[in-house]
Amino acid sequence: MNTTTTLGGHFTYFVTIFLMIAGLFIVIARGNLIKKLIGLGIFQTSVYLLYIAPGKLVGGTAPILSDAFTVYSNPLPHVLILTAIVVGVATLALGLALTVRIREAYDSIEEDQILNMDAVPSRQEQA
Amino acid sequence: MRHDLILRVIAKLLIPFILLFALYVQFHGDFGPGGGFQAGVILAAAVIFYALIYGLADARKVVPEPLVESMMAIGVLIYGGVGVAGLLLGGNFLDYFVLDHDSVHGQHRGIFWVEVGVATTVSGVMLKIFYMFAARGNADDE
Amino acid sequence: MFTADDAILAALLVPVLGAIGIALAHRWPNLREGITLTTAVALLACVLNILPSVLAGARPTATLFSVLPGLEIAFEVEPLGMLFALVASGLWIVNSIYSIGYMRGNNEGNQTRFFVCFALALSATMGIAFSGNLFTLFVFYEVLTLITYPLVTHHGTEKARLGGRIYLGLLMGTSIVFLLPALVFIWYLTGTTDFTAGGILAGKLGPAGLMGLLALCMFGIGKAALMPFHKWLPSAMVAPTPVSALLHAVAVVKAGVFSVVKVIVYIFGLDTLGVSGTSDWLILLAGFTIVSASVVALGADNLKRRLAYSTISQLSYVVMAAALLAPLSVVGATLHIAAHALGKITLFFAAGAIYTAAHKTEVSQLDGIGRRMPWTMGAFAIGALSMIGLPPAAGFVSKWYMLSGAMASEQWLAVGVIALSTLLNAGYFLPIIYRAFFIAPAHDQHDHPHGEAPLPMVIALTATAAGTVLLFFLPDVPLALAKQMLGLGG
Amino acid sequence: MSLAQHLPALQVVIPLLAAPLTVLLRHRTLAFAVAVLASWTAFAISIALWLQVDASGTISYAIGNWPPPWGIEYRVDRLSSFMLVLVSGMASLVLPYCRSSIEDEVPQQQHYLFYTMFVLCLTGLLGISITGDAFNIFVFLEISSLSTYVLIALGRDRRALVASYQYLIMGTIGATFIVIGIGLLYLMTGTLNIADMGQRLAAVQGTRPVLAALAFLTVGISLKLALFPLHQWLPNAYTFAPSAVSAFLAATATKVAVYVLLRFYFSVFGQSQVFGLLPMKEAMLLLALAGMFAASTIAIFQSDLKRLFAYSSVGQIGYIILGLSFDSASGLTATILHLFNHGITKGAIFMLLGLVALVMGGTSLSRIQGLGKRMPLTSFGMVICGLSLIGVPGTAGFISKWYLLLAALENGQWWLVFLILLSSLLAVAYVWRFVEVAYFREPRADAGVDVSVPWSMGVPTALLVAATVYFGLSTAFTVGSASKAAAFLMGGLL
Repeated sequence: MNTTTTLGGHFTYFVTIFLMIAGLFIVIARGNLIKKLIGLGIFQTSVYLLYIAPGKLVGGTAPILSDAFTVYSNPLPHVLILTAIVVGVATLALGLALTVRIREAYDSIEEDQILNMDAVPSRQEQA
Repeated sequence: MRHDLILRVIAKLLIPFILLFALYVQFHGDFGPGGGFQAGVILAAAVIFYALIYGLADARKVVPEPLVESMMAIGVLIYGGVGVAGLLLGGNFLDYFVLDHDSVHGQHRGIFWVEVGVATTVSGVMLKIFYMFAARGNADDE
Repeated sequence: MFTADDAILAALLVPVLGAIGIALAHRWPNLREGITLTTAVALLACVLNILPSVLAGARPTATLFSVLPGLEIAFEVEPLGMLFALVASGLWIVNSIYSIGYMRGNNEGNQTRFFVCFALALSATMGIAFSGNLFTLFVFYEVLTLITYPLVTHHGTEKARLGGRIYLGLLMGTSIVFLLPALVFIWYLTGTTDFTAGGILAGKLGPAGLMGLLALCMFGIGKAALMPFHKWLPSAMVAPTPVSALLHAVAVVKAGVFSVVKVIVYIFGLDTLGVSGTSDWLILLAGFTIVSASVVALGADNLKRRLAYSTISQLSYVVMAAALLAPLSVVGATLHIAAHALGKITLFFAAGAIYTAAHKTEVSQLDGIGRRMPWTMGAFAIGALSMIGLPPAAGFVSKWYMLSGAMASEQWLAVGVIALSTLLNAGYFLPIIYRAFFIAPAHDQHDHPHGEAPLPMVIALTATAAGTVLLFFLPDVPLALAKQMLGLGG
Repeated sequence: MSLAQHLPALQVVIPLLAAPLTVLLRHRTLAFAVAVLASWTAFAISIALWLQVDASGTISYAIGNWPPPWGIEYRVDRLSSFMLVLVSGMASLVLPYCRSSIEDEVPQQQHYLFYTMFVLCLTGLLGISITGDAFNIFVFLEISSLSTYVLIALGRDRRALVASYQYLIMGTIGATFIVIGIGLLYLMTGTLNIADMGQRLAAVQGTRPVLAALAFLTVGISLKLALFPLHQWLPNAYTFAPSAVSAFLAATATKVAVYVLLRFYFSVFGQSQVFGLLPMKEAMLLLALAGMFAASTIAIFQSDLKRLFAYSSVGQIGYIILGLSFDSASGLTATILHLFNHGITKGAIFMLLGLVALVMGGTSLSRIQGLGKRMPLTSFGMVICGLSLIGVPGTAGFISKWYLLLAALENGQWWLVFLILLSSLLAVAYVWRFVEVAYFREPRADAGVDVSVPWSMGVPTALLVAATVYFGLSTAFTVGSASKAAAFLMGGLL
């Protein structure tokens, strides 16, 4: 990483925070189930960046032992994030699968419409 | 499915190479970039490609659904098997060192089988997801 | 060999076994009632088995298990508990006989549930009576509340449920919110909750702390019906009369005042409280409860309601007598537990008999009823005399001791309260007797001609009335127990 | 090399391998057998581990023989062994129960997948409890969460899908917050091993990234454990999930999340940092109280029993966090005790509700009128468990409440003693709603089918109800484990 603690030095952190907030905002503010999942994806992406960026050394190379190189990037974050990505993919797949089934059951993927639809039958059930 | 000749021919040409590439990525994973995860996805991509061109029903004949499900399970079992093998041979769980008389060989052997397991599961999962989503839309046609 | 220690556990177990037997025999009412009576007699036998050794100064003990260090379910029979157990188990027999007559006479539903819960309530009562520490007492206290809940709501009507809610809410609420923290605090201070002669709190707390803790205990024991937590008792009047008898005489309120006396004598210690003078407010509050409850009773037309408020006032006699901290008055308090039990159960039996035979519930309807039900009203009169504190009834003895204690400790306020309330008691009981015997029944009554209630009920109420008189002439056993409790010598 | 040495690995590996086996077998009876066998084995292992830890202290197991802190370490200490017993014990009771319970709640052809997901969920929860690696916690957390989402979505009602989706969104946000926290900690310490992290963190104590990590972790885990304002996912999820799933989740999922919180607070950050540098005590106290009162009050007004008890769970989590906020050994003991005691109580309640749903066809209050006559034993069990929720002596709930009160007294917070007890009165109110409807209303003519409760459901339920009473009377195991675990955590890294 750069030695200076300027805006440039913290560049990746700013991107990270931007993605984090943008993603979270989409999740909260959008009622469309698919858009929510997209927001969730963006939110998770910010974490990937958070892990990967500090592991990169300027001029460092992949950690494959060779006499030609002395500076290596930290490989551990990559491994971790590979796992996190897999988890993210699984979450996304599951989320989409649920969305498909919700659409089949409700004929809508708008959160407020779905909640409205359920509010009525539950009252009838009570009566 | 429409009979798109060009697509079909190109697909037939490409798919064997995709499969071969998957195997290359798989087995080269020990020494360079690659490994079971990527290989599994490429393997699945080949089948998905086939399904896109020849239709889901045909793809199901090539790689039937029960096989896909079994692949998911078998992969995990292979992975777990390696771990348990280490255990049985006197090491800790997932201990590669004891898989062969020489510890470096043991590591090779261990990582090889783990990668096989990963590839199997990943391609299984990818195909399963594809099948399930693809089948949903066409539920009426079938 | 069946030792006194075994008898403690037997006394707990016998009613439970009886309850199981009753439940199993639900198809054959006669067998079921037979089991109830057998169990009651067996229980009394168990309790009597312990009596000689306690009178001889022994303290039979039994420990079931330890929940936490210093917190165990343990039993120790001391004189006060012995007396309470004796009263409860003895009255259970009478009450069972009466219940059989009442439940059948009124065609009540769910009779099996009734008798099962009754038996279980007795087991819980034995647990309270024999408890060796405050924790055990608390556990069985809660069990008793829960077990009697189905009895209170026996009819299952909206009114019964409401009554049940108040009953449970007040009793459980006070015990959880006040008694439990007191229990935790006592354990936290001393590492034990054992009932120890002379108390366990000596020197552990300043006057303010002691006062707070005493308040927590007194209000926490909601069963003692100290105002302002007395409402559950009138609410529970929706229950069938035998249940009212159980609540008022056999178990529940007695468990309350028993706990009060026990906590004051064995947890706080008379000396500890006496030195700090922290129990004065309790005398005031109890005095207030006595007088105001009597006033309410004076205005109540419903007979059971009048009896309920009478109970509230009588209970506070016990609380006040205990709070006086004079040994004589504590003896009086102890005796009053027995005396009030016998007297009040007679009154309730009579009220139930009137309801069963004549279907009357209001005082104003009782004109001339003494001519039709001489036994019942005769017993009622004796019970009333005991409540007022006139000879030849047991109430006189206990009141005598309380009054002597109050005078000895120069608590003139207490003396005044006792005198005033005696007048009030007379004021609400004597008119009933007067109406029953000396006013001719109104002629335009459209009720059916009736005689006495079913025989089992009459037998029961006659027996308790006789007991009330007997206790006046022969108060030896309770007196011996009471004196032994305070170490005054047998 | 004896097998006993590998118990920590086997604890997770056996359910992990059982999961693909159930897929491979594709037959619901065989899958059921495998799952039950795996859970029972896991339970046996957890008991063996508990005994081992109790006798000789923390066990460390290096996966792949890579020594910690480089490799992944499985670490069984007093707290985690206690959690393992809870989780695997609940699984081994709930799994046999599943077979009849999901019979008509889940489509038949999905039964084997149900067991797969259940066993995976078990794997995840056991993994969280046993691992000594921070990132590994996240991975296992996601394994358990993902399988939980699926299990909830299997519910009969279409609202189960929405509930599952909402839980997925909330849960993923929570998990991502946790990874961010772990990432920040990794950046500051350069290690992922929890024990190592705890030691190295001393050098950078109180720096801003570390405090940020603390905040991220707290929020993330609080989402997972349904701390009061972050609890929205819980009522729907518990209400619409299949009964067996509700029972298992109620007993374990939030409890394991609390474990993660304790793990990070005491093993990584250390008590002084958590409670010294930030006003965590006050914050937790407020949130716990808010949860205790608000959620319990909401519970009173529910018309469906599952939802009622789901809200009650939120309230009870308040007690758990309240114990933590005391920052004292007895407070922590109360927390750990209540984890266990509330776990078994709520598990029993949801299992009983499963029986009710089976016979009466639903759990809404209007449907279960007269339950006391129709299902006397089940109703009686509900009353016992209800008493445990209230904290009546003789039940497990009393013991934890006792310690909670004791902790409040030690801190001299008298007002808190009364608040705790007042909130118990709210519990009386919602439990009594059930009692009145069950015992004082006549059964509805149309409700209920003529089925008897199969023994495979009745026996595990009865066992758990009995456990609720047993642990209220014999506390050697629970209080012993909890107080030792608390002492262990307060003592730092031993």
